[in-house]
Amino acid sequence: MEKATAQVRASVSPPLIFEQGRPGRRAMAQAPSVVEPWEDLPAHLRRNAPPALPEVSEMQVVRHYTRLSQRNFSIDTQFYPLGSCTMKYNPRACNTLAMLPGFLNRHPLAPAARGQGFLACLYELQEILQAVTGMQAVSLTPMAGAQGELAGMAMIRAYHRARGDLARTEVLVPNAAHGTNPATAVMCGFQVREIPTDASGDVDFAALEAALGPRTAAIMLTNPSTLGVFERRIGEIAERVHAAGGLLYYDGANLNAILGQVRPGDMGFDVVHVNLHKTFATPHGGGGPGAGAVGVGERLRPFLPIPYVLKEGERYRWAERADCPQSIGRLSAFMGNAGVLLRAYVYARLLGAEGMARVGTYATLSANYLLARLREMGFEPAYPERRASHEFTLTLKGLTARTGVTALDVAKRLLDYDFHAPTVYFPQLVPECLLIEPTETESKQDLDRFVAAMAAILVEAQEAPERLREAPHHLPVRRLDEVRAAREPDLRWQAPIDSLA
Amino acid sequence: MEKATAQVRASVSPPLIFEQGRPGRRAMAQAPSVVEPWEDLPAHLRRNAPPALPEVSEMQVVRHYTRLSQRNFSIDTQFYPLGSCTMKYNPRACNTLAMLPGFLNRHPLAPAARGQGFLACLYELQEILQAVTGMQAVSLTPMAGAQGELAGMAMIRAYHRARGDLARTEVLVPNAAHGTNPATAVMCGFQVREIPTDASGDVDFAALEAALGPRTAAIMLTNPSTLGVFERRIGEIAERVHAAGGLLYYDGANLNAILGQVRPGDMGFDVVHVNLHKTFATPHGGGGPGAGAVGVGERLRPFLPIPYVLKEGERYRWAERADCPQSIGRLSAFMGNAGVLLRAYVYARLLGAEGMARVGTYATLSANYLLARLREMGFEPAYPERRASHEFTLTLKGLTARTGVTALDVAKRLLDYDFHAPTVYFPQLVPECLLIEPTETESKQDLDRFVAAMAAILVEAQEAPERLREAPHHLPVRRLDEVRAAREPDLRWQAPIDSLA
Amino acid sequence: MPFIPHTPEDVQAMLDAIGVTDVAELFDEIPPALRWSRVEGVPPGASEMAIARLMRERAARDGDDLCFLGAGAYEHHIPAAVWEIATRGEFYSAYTPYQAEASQGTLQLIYEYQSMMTALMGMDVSNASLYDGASALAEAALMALRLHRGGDVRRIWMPAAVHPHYRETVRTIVEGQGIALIEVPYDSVTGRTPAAALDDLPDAAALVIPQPNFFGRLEEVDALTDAARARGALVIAVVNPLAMAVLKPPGAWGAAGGADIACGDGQPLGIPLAGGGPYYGFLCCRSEHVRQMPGRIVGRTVDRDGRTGYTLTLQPREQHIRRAKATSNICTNQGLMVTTSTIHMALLGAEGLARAARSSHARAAALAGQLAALPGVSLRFVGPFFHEFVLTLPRPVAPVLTSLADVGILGGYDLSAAYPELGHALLVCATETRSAADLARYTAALATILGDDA
Amino acid sequence: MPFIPHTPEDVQAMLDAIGVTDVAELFDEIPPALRWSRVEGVPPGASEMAIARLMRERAARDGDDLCFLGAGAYEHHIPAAVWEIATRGEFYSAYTPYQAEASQGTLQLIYEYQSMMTALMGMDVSNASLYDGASALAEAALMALRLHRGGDVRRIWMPAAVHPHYRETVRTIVEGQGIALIEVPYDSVTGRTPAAALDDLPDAAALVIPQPNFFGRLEEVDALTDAARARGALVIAVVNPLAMAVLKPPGAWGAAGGADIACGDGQPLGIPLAGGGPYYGFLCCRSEHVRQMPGRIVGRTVDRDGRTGYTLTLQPREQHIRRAKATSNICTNQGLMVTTSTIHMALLGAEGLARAARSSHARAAALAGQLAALPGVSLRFVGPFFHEFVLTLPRPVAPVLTSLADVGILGGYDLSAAYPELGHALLVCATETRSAADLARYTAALATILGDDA
Ligand SMILES: Cc1ncc(COP(=O)(O)O)c(C=O)c1O
Ligand SMILES: Cc1ncc(COP(=O)(O)O)c(C=O)c1O
Repeated sequence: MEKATAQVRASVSPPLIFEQGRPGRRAMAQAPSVVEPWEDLPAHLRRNAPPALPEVSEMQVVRHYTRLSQRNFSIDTQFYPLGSCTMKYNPRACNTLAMLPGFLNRHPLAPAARGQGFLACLYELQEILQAVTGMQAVSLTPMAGAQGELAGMAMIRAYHRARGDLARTEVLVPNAAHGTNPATAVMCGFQVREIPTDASGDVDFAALEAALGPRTAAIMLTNPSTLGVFERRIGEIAERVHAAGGLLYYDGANLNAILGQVRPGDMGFDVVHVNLHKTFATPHGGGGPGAGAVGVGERLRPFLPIPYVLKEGERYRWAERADCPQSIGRLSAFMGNAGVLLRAYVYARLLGAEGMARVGTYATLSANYLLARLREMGFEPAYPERRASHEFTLTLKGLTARTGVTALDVAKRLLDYDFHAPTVYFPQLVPECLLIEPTETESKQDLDRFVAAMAAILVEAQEAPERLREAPHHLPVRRLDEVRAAREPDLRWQAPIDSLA
Repeated sequence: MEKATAQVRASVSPPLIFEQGRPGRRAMAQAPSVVEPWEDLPAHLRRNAPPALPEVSEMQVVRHYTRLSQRNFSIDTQFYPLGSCTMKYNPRACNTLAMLPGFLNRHPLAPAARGQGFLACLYELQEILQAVTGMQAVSLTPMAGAQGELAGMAMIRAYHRARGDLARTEVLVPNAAHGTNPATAVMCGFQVREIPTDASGDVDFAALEAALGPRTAAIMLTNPSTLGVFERRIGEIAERVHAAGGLLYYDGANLNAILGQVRPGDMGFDVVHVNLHKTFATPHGGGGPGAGAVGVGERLRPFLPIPYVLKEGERYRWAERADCPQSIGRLSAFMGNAGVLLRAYVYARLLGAEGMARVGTYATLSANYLLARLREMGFEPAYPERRASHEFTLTLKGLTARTGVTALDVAKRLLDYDFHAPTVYFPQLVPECLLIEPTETESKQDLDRFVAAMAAILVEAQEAPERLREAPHHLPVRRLDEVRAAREPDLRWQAPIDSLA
Repeated sequence: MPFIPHTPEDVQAMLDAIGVTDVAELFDEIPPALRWSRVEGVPPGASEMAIARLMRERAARDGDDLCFLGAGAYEHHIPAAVWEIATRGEFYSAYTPYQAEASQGTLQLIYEYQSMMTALMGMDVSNASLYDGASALAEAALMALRLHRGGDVRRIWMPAAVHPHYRETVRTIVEGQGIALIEVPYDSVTGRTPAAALDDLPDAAALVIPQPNFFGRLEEVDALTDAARARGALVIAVVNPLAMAVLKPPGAWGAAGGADIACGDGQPLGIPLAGGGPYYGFLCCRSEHVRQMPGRIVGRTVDRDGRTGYTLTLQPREQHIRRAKATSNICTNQGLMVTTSTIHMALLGAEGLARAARSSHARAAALAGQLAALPGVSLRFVGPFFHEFVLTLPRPVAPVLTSLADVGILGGYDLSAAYPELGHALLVCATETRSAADLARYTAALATILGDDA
Repeated sequence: MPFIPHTPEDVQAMLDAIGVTDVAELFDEIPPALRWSRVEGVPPGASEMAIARLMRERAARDGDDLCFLGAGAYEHHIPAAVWEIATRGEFYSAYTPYQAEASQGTLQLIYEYQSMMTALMGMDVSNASLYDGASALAEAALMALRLHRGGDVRRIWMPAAVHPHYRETVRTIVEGQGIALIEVPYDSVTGRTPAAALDDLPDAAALVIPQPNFFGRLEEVDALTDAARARGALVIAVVNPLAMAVLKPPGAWGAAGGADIACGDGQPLGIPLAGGGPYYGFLCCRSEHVRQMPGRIVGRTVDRDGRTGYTLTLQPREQHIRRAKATSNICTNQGLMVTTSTIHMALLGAEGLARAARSSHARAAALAGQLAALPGVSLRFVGPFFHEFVLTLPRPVAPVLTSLADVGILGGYDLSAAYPELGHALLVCATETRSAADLARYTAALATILGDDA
């Protein structure tokens, strides 16, 4: 008889789904009941032993993953002020409506005539994004922010090449930029040149000017920047870069700050990507999927990635290669993350013009309120003279010096107080950095609860710093051994030897 | 400034949704944006102050109820061996398919011509239930077991009356019966006569014989009984009751034990109800809805409650009063719990004939296994000589005498071990009773884990009885003050006085 | 085996532990003559894939009509969040919260539901649900009889303007106890129940007052309440809960203290039409009546550490404690529907419900105006209505409804069977879900159909 | 305000705390000339009710065709449980699991996913997903270039029998780095990629081997693997993961050690067609290659108390640590699709996946037989295929497809644009979801349409 052990709830650590199986057990309703012949295929192409997948009942699966889900923090359960990630409420209607059978069952290669409803949604979303970014054309195909960047940088490359300007091999990236910016530039074959940040959080203008030249292909900017401040000299920057023959790339991850207030196109950007999974409230899904639609000005229009949707009279159809011979081409097998796009479309329609204007306003209001309150509690802003955008940076370097408590410790302790942690140690140039983004969908009362927790932690940091260094204490696991994870990688379950016997 | 307090996770007790609101806050996407005039209606019929409902945002609602849900045990998260309740897996397909838009949007009074698909499902479900109960006709309209009982007893009353036999005012009910049985008999205008149980768990046959007579309208039986044993003399009982002019009512709450093995109709019952939310795996929903379809033999057929579905050629339609002038009539405004019936239909089709036969077999196997293992651990069966049906009773009277630990204490401690408790103190005739029903959908490994927990509790009962008396220790709340709840009933939230100012 | 996890090895180990060699032995207490040899009359099992396809085809066949049918079940907007949360496994697959510590989610939710429903009704206490509106009315009638001081008056005044299916359900349920329903007629001009009509009727334990009534009319609830009180009867309100967002709630009816009991169907609060159910019945009462209330009730209390918690309470009213002496036989209720409705009410709030109610009224008023302007069509009654109204057509209703259905419109409820005295009478409903274009489509279709006569 | 909870009192209190009088002040660092005065070009906001109706009408308009289209996206049965669980808020609305302690649910799930995917592929390591199959192939190519010993060979052998959209996507992504795709031709009789074809081609860092290939044909994977190895190239498998339940997995290809990298699209494992996405790309490799792998990876470790836990690991490959030196720019991946697929694989198990694969094959074989028996129709290639096959029609494909669509059938993928050399070639797919009646319906329709010629 196998031995079962009794464990009380607090200490229950769920076994892997593999460990719950027994040979021959199956969720019988889920597979065809008839086993069809297969032996007409050559033996040397066939598999000779079945893969070691779980052998479990349907209820075991439902129970296991339902329980696993409960071991997550999420927007639907916690305040989640993760800076640069715009963890706002994901309206449930967006999910329900994107999953209507008519949309779900549509084959991506079905003729356009059998998908006019679907195409109409995408077309209108293109128009909405064009309007709010101030660009001239939009392609929805990129599947996340980073792929939007790739599309944008590939277009910039194609543009210079089309003009025979092959010398432009350098891309300027502020040191506060998100890691995807330099990584993307390199993927597109450019060299990256980092531009420092000045003491007020803006791009170091002199350094920028010094870097510009005939090798400058483009600059990649996030505005407001990842420091949570608006780049005030953006007009001049655009002028200089354009004068030097370069183009401006807008990383739209922070668009939430300015939605309805100011448009990248008006700032002088040539290409933007929009993280629909941030500003347009599509879910993050524990890592994705997202959507990184790109918008361009006239200069880059011929290079837009395909497919995108064209409207001819009352009919919609896909733009294909023949429509845009200079296109940089496809970025995915079909139509990017179509279902995410439908969710973003529903969100945009629910908000409408008035709602969009409110997003930037209230996201900014909440961030500035939180900054003011935290400052009042004794936290130190990284840029004390600046307004917050939709997010802001604190530096805990003083606290660390005084108590040894780090940004990581504070982050972990916040989990105990039932708040997700802010982004930590990014941007890297701010020491012991917390990047905090409340979003417009949290109420003042929840912001106040967060402030109270932060204040309590500040007291603990003085009085019981070890409690913070050991945090979290009230989660399913305590702090994990990351070093061991990296040194002795255990990256998959393997059947125990004796079970193979 | 309102004061927010910081609490760590373990001690977070969710505020009421009312307490999270602020005057004027709203989930704006959810109501018509235009406020229509209303003043054409007379002022004295209008409301003069809005009801005190929560004033919250959509995200607050989603977050609050998502979090509340996590404070429940359920089949989808725990083993739930609640005797007499058949807490088996509720296949998710049943939910998804019953909620297809075509079914969900159908108005109950839409013409039959616009609901042939829906009616076909109900008709086939009637036929399936007829087959597995061995009855002659079925009506699906009762909305739970107790309403099925009411339908059945009302039919019995109508039957005797139709024959002019007005003297039959008594209903016999074993003392082990579920409370709904006597309560139903009284609601139908009968007097209840309790029949004792003999030492082996069967109905006391002599007492039954003594009770039978010209006033006997019917006997209500559950077989297997709520003691978890099969009533062995059912054949003789049926004979005697019929000979005395009475009818036999079958409480189908325990049908799971015998599905596909033996049929109430073959045992001699005149009317049965089936708890579809037990045997046919429809969800319990935290209290309901259920469905208590009734099946009858020829004698009671004219009295079946309406509506039910008739098939004429290839068309389906509702049977209405004109089809069955003797019907006891309606039990609900429309068609009972139609959506529950669709779920049961899907389940029945997934199982099919072979699947149904397995239900009784494996439910019985699992119960007998669990009984054998628990007995081996030192637990005392209430009827040690008997086979378990799909469930069985333990008596803890010995343990209570030895240690002071009661059935309630064991139940509460099981929660700490992450198992839902069995039914306790029912049937009332078994002292310190646990009624345990594992169902066919739990694996042997989960049964073994339950046995291990029970064994651990037995040890604790000896070694640390106070730990049990104080249990649970690892749940969101500890044992609740039931006396206070009943003595000073606090049954609704009321706006604090100052907030009304 | 679908849903059964037992492997052959498991089965063998289990049989060994039990000490039998074959599962058949476990059934050896069943008289062999009774054993059923083979399940017949049930189709063979099928995969989820096959059944899903069957159900999708059947659901699709049932069409997607434009609905102007009301008559007790109403199409309203239901936020997507409602059902996405209500069907979470922890709500969906839990039992009645007998083990309070393991059911705080459901219990707190029910407590919130009770708070919302009492607020909406202006009453003191709500139970945790009954089956549906019709059976709730039956329970309310039985409760009123238990409460009525006379004690031996076994009659209920039941207006003819109450939903005919409700009246029939009440009859089925209370008949066994020898209770008579005394019909109170309606006024043929206003469609309302005149208080004076009680004068001619024998005493009763309670008067049922519908608001709005089956014809959609608004009753003079104050006058009716006072008239019933004057005769020593209790007052049972049976109301559309959405309408209560804007209409005087039962707790405020009449000169003194309001109705004794308020009940009805919760369907308009977040429950889809779904072919007739599951919906739920609600039932509220004044504090002093609570011990005669049927159904479960949740109370707030504290745990051993003084922490707030929720539990089922006042259980000595119920069948599992009191058996033959219980206030009702109800056990399983409509829990998941209450979950749904609670989330719905929280999302809509007082303002949202009021807007939905007012919008429904406005749509119905607009439609009534358009339809009554058609030649030969007129409004049957004068005076205020909520979101339903009765039309008189120039010819029999049934064929007109069939013609409307042919063009995808459910035109309303034919009153001619239940109320033959009304002639060619059609009950029509419009809610906030009907757009101006929908109203125009209906009007045009009816004009065409009636015009075909000419 | 939809989704914004701020009441006027809240706003005032917040402004006071900040010390400004108006929200506009908060934007005072933005040059006034840039401020956008009014949002234009966006329709006004609408209620969920209105948008729900719009979307339902649009979805309904897109019809419900009988699908024989494959070409990289396949209709398979997806258990209802999959999406009911995957869309639970705790999975749906969580971010990438950066805070491991607060994300053990997602992390354990990804670890289980990695375990399942490596089992299916016969490989050592899996990442946590990439965007889709096509972009995963591009990442695999870049990874192979980094791994290739030569270091400076900037070529990839890319068979013409790889999905044309995959080839185009790879080109878009790798082009910037000056990498050339060398086309490997297919055999015009078998539709397979002959190992001998490499002989005529310049060296490359890696050979891409599709299984099955775009024509549905089974490639001679062992021979191709060995041939590539002999030329010092790495092997990149791009496979249909469902097919791997029954076909030799990449880890077992060839004489020694199998493929280096296996990638593809996870769509056949529980993801609906959904108009093209979101799907997900999977990517597995041998242990020794892990430090060049793009994308997130989850590892199992222990916490301070020695309890098992899961965390993102080997992060110095990623952009947020390594920036310009990262293995890829990918950040957000396709997490929720992995959740879906993991639940799907757990429900189906090895046996269920194998049955689905075998049943798909059987349906396709039956359909191929029926269609090829029609006059003028023939199978373009000889030899084994999985669940797709190429037909030659007696006349141009496009109008035939249009006629089929007119009777509600998506007849397949027209190959004439991408492979003009194949003539009137149509790629047809059937999976386990197509019943015998469906096949008959297709056959009859095609017969009718082609018969109309005669
Ligand atoms: C500033 C910034 N840029 C780019 C990205 C990359 O977007 P994605 O994760 O969608 O690829 C992010 C995402 O975290 C970001 O915060
Ligand atoms: C034996 C028995 N009979 C009747 C019932 C009543 O069924 P319901 O709760 O569906 O009304 C139950 C339910 O618990 C039961 O266990």
